[in-house]
Amino acid sequence: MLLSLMIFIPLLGMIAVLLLPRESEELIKRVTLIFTLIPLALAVYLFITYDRSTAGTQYVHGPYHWIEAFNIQYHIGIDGLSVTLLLLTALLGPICVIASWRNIEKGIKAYMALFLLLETGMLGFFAALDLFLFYVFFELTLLPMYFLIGIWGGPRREYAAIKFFLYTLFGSVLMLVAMIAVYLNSNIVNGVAEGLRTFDIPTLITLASTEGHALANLDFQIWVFLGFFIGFAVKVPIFPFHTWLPDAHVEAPTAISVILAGVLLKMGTYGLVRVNMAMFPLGLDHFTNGVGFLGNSLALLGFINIVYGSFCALAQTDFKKLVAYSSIGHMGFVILGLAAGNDTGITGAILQMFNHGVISAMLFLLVGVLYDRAHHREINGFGGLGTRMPIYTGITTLAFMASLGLPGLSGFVGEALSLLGAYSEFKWLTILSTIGIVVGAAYFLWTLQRVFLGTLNPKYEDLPEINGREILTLVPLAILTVLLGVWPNFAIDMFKESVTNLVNVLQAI
Amino acid sequence: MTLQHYLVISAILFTLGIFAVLTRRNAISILMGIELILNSCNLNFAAFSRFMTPEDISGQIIAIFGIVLAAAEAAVFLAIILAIYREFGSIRPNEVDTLKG
Amino acid sequence: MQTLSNIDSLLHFSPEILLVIFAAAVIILDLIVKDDESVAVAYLSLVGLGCVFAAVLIIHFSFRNPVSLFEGMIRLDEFSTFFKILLLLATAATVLFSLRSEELDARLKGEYYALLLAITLGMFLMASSTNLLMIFISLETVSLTSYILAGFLTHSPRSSEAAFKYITYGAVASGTMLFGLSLLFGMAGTGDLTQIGGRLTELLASGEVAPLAVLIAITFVLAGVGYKIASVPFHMWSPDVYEGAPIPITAFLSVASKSAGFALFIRFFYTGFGATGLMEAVDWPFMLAIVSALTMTVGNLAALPQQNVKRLLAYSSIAHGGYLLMGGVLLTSEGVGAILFYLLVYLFMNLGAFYVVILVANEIGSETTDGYRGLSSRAPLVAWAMVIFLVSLAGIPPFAGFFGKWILFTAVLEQGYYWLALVGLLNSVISLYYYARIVKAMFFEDAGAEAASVSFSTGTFALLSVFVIPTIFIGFLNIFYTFSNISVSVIPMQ
Amino acid sequence: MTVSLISLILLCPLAAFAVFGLLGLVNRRFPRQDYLSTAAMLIALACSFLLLREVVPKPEAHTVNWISLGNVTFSMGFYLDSVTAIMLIVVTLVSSLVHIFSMGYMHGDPRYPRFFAYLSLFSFSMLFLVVSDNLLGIYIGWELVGLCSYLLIGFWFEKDSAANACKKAFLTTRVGDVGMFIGMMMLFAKFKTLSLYGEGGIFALSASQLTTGDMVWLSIAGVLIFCGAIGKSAQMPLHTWLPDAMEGPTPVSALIHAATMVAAGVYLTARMFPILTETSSLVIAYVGGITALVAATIAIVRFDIKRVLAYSTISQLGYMMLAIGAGSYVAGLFHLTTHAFFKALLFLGSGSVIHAFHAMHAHGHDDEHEHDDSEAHEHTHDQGDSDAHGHEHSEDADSGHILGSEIPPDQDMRNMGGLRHKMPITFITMLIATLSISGVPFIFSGFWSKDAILAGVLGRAMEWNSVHHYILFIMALSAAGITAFYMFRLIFMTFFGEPRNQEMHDMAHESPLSMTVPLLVLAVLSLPVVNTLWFNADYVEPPPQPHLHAPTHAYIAPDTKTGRTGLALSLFGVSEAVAAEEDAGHGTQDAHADDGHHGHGPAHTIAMVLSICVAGLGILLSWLFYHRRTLSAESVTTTFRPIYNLFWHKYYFDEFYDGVLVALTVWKARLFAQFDGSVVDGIVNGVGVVTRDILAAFVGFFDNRVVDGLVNRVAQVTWAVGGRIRRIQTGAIQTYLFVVLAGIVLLILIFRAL
Repeated sequence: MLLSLMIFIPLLGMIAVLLLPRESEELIKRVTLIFTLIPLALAVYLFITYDRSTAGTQYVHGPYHWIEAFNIQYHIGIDGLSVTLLLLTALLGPICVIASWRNIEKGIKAYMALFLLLETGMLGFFAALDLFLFYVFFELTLLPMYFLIGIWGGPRREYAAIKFFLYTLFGSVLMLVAMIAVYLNSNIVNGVAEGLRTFDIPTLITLASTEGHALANLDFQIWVFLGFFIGFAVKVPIFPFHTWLPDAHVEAPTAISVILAGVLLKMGTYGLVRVNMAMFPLGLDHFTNGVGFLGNSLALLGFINIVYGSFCALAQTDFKKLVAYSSIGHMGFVILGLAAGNDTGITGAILQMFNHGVISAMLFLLVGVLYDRAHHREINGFGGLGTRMPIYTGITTLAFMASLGLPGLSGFVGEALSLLGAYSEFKWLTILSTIGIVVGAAYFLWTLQRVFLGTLNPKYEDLPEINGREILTLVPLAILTVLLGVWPNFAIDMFKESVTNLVNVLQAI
Repeated sequence: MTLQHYLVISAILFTLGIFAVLTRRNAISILMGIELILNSCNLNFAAFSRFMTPEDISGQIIAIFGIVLAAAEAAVFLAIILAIYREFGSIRPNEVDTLKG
Repeated sequence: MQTLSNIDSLLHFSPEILLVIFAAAVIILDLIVKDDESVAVAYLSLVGLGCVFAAVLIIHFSFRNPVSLFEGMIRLDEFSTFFKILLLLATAATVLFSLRSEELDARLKGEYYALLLAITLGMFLMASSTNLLMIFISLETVSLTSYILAGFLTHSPRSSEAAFKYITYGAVASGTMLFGLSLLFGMAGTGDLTQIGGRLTELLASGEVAPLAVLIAITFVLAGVGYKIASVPFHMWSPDVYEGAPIPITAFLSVASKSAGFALFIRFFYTGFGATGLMEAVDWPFMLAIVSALTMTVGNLAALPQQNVKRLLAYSSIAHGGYLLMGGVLLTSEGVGAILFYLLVYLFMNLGAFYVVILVANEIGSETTDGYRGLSSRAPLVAWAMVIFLVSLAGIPPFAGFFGKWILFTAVLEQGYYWLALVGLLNSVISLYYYARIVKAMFFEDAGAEAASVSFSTGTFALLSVFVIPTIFIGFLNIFYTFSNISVSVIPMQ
Repeated sequence: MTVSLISLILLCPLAAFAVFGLLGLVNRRFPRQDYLSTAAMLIALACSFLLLREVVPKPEAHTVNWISLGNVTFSMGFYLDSVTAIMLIVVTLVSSLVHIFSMGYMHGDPRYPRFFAYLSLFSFSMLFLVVSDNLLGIYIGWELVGLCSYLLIGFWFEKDSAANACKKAFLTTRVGDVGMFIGMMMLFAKFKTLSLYGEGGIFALSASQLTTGDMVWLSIAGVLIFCGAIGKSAQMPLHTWLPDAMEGPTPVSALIHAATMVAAGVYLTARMFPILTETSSLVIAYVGGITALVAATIAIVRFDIKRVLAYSTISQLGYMMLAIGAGSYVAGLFHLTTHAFFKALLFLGSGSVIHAFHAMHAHGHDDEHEHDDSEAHEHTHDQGDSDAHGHEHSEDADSGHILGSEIPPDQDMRNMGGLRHKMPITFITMLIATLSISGVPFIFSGFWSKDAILAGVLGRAMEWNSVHHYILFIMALSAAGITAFYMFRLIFMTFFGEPRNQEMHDMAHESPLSMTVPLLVLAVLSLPVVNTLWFNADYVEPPPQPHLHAPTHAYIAPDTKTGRTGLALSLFGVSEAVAAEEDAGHGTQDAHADDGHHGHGPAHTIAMVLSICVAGLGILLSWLFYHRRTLSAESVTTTFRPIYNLFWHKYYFDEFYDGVLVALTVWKARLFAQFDGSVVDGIVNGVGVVTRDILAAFVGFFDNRVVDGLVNRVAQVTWAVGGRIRRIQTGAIQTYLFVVLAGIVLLILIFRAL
């Protein structure tokens, strides 16, 4: 119940916003803020009261019949992984609202309404326990995102928006086929159909590991795995499906970039864990420690993401594009950790998901701050800002350091665990992946130097220092960054059991 | 006269009709082609009814209906051709091609 | 199943009779009222449709279904009832559109509404006829009337051209179909659909009939049916006609006459040619699978470069014909149920889209995408409504269009037609692209400097919401699935 | 007790930094950040002395689970033995003194509070590194000190040379760190843990589980972990960042780049001693030896006072590495301790000289000085440009040594001379440090530690009993001599003779109390007598017994003795030392140790004698060259021009790397302008340039044309097909009808065939 409340409150908020007159902008913003703060409160409550000692889903709501014709149910619940990501989503909600407070000129009403719709989609996605529901929420995020980029974006926003839309849709139709295939086979045991078909994820997971069930068939799992994988890979994004990301990020307004990097990318990896790994362990096995080229293609993709993303980032001169490409690199660590399939790797991957959500959110907010003042993002166009805006410099340094994996800040733990986990499975790929660490340091420090160090660029003699509102958006994230760097168990406790479960399933093969 | 003769004739009619429709450069001739087609069908029905099911005349009834509908169609067609002539000053079908692509 | 004699049938036939009566009444009323009051005519026809609707429901619930009327000429069952309701909704919507459309010449409205009622009658028959004769008659009724309606705009070359092409094409197609029917009749020796299948199977088994003959006959019939549902290669009339015809008629054709076409299609092939022995001789399901793949692909690809929104929607409706056809090749009640459900959804989203086109044509006077520039700022509600319709047409959750596609594809995959499903899904990705072009025009581009904001009457918004609300909610409500599933229960499957 | 002490030691500096950081968020400053930090440091110092008492009798370990997973847990904890305790004292002591010194030195800097905050953060990280009982913790501290050194080197970041230097330092060390991390991964994959001590720890497991079959990967792992040390302790070939790091304020150089952080590498290697195999120790020994010698030779020809000291630091660190590689674990740590004090002293002394010289610039403040300094650098240089230019001119700054124009005037020894009268305290204290580092017997600590190392190396060489390992000893010995030479060169050029730059000389003055007091304290600490008050022989536990490889095993006992001997000597003079040596000899039982020891007894005596000789020789030479001038450096230079050039150009390292990178992207004409001389930075830039131009072209091509382009291509094709289909729709009705007919015929034909 609580969970449903949390998911649909933003939707109510959207309706409320729609009912408000277009002129009263302040009111609209406030209402939106309130309707994003409530889910945050609930998320915190869930996070605290969540029983860390079990792996099972909690706060389950449903299953209620929804469309009997296809035995589609309304069934939501959270396990450790989802609750962590729910917290992230709910946290970024209000932050983004505050971040959009001033710099959305036109159509604030539509903006906020769409944003709330988007939030419902994201929250629902992380809580859905019915595959169909899962898919519906997954797609529900597309439309608002398309408009948020397309209407309030930069000069090439139309291109970016439609590109984002088409890429993701392409992925998700393949996912749809796989999903229907799962549904159709969900009641076939030893070739004979018995009982109702189902979309219920927990049920499907158990079925997929029962002997002689159609879902437990290796070939079937491989194909379905691929279907889902491509769907999620576009979202993550995994090379070579990544090209929508830089465009989308560069064009999107700050807050939307934050959501994009902070949450939407996580939807891909979350899907990989929730569906691909949990439901199709055989399929996963085929791509992680199978034979031949495909044998460890997943890890290979992770490696490519890391190195390719880092080098691309090194090549950028647009601040925001650099951060975007760095995201690709960092998501590579997630893939690598997941591919490892042992508890160290998976824990690292999940932690990296969360951390990347927090850190990249910070980075995009910071880029936004600079952009709002200087109205360009050309890294070489700045210089010496460190003397002019010390606080901003300080926070940026913190974010950079966290992102390049400095110990004591959250970025490190995730990366380190992913690598440690991955090494015991794929030695050479992991060793090669460490290149990413050096290059990561390289481009961030280099940026730091080009933007903040050196003598002050006279153009920016009177650049205003970061203001209170902006600091307000950054502080919670900064706190999380430090907290998770010092006390990672804070998050790990949540999903430890779930991960152990998953690992046991994977080891069972 | 066996069924085959009728069928052959109707087939020929049908083909001629199609040929006319495809090749004639005048709306009226196209209408004639259409009439040919319809009549070939009616001939078929009648013939089949006569030879296959002598005791049941439903085929011939269909043929009659066919004739009626053909007449109605011709009426509408002519009316539309008039409209075309009014608008385009020509009833050459290949000149009536503002809608395309 | 009970077969009623002509006299007993009349009562069950009352909806159709009512339609005729009201058609006449409309003409008479039109003679009575003055030109400027011709709105009354429209309202009368609306009332008529209401009565017919009531009659349909009453008959459906008060008599034992299914029954076969007029010595097996037409059949009254859930299937036909479903389509009758669908068609009535479409017609009613069209009447309302016509009321608000400014294209139509007020003086001719009398005939216009009468014709609408007549065409509805024809479609009723299409949905329920089980005899070759009735099939042909109903088809011709619909065609002839729609030719006239398509050309209804006086002093509009495009409208006349549309009518001209429509009738030429339609006449040839239906002529071809009639030829096919005659062959079938000849081979089977009966016009009764329910018997043709059996007869032909025996004859094929005994070798008295060559498979080729059956194949030719079926293909000829397909030409007629395919022309009604605008499936490749019989689709080429529709873009031109849709573009030329008055918008309400375009909307009507794209929804109602397509639906009626599918009703006919299902009746014909499932009732007539469902027999397995027959399909061994002529694998028409596979033929249709190919046709459907071609149809959706051609429709979508051709839609990509379109500038005229009406034409774009014409191609999009061709593509949707393709999707629907997928359900028809499966020979499963799921498949047909999917078709019915999709038609229901399609009715609302497509009519809605066309209504927006009408509004834009009225207020901004443009049918091309340029006319939609900055609509979001000029008329936000209308723009958002359009977005919902288009996105639903593209089949993206949470809108009804997605659920429609969803059950279609489920049915298709269930039969193992993976390639067909993939083609369909990739097509829906392509389709998103051209729908998005309209959205882009409305939201991402600015209207010119002179563009003032457009205001609409509350009636407009009310009517709009009539389409928006179902487009959002149909998918979430279980009843519609059951509705469409029950309606196919009477269609014989093997 | 210990736990609370440790926590206090760690938390005080952290708190001092936290205050700064939190207030910084609201753009306010704690008015007396300097007192706050210093006080924190002093508390930490006190605690570490208390701690020494606590832990010396019995090592203690306290761990908590940091990350606990299904079947793996990463723990965080302290391991406190005498070595830790001694390191704690060294760090806190030097740090406190540097804090005090900075109050004078940094006075008036606009970012004065920030400086102290950074110092506190550094102290915290360093202490954390020292006490950690597991590799993960060490790595964490390791990276954090790296960050602090980055921040402090770049403290005057308006100077592009500083901005470059800090980035270079961070990246160079990071390369090493990645090596270390890979090593950690290898160990983790094997042992499923990263904690070192306890029965679950790596040492115990390696002792119990490993067979001779594992030696290969264990050696690799050992060397990889040593890579971390190579980076941090500026060993060859990753040493080039340390001289540049002198761009930072001098106290920073003293604390981080002489006493503590760079020594962390040595500390790590010592900690990992038990799992160092034969092979890996050899690698370590050779890297150390070569570094010691090469760096020393480079130092001979520097004129920038700070760079001389920088190279000297590198060479001394090489020494320690050599010691540990040769198995003289204790000697290495002992030298680490003594070196920490006298090198810190030398840096602070030079700082005081530099400070004296700015005063004459009539600029009150360092930052202004740094400003005009950076202006001095700013010829052909414009701001908005990429760092490459920055490096270009730091390159000039280096080559500038040849012309002597680009050294900041107040650091150029050629402007100095005769300062001993002007600044007596500085002079005396620096002299003591110099005597200590050059290994003048017997009253200076440096002598004992160095001697212990030499003895250990020689003994090891004998024990290996293969000629080419004597090279190690030769290197060490000559390095010792050269060290004596260049250090006295520094002293003579700075404090003796006639003032070379009169007006500068006139303005020079002794530094304020806050600066001279630390000098004095450190000077006292460079006297072994004082050391022994707390650094007692018994404190040095023998390192955990490695069971991996016989030779080192055989050597543990004598080495420990060496260490003790060195210390014993430092207490009672030679005779007892020899006595100690004797009973060391008789004390050892097993055959192995015996062989070892037979080589070893004489080894020590020989080593001592030789070291005294070379030290004397070095001092004598430099006296002749730079004080009596009976020998002229110039003439020698001209005669040995090639060698001189070799030293001068730092063995052409930079040029070499340039060359490689140029070869890498030879088609870029402006490459020279773009590459600075350092390894990593060069390579990173190289990659940067390669990325910007080649890879970017590639990325641009690949990402846009291939990956993206593929998609766009599909889109275009789709459109094209759409266009085609459109064209079929001619608008002529008869075409349509033809299509219908054709369609029917085709369908029939196709399905006829089926």
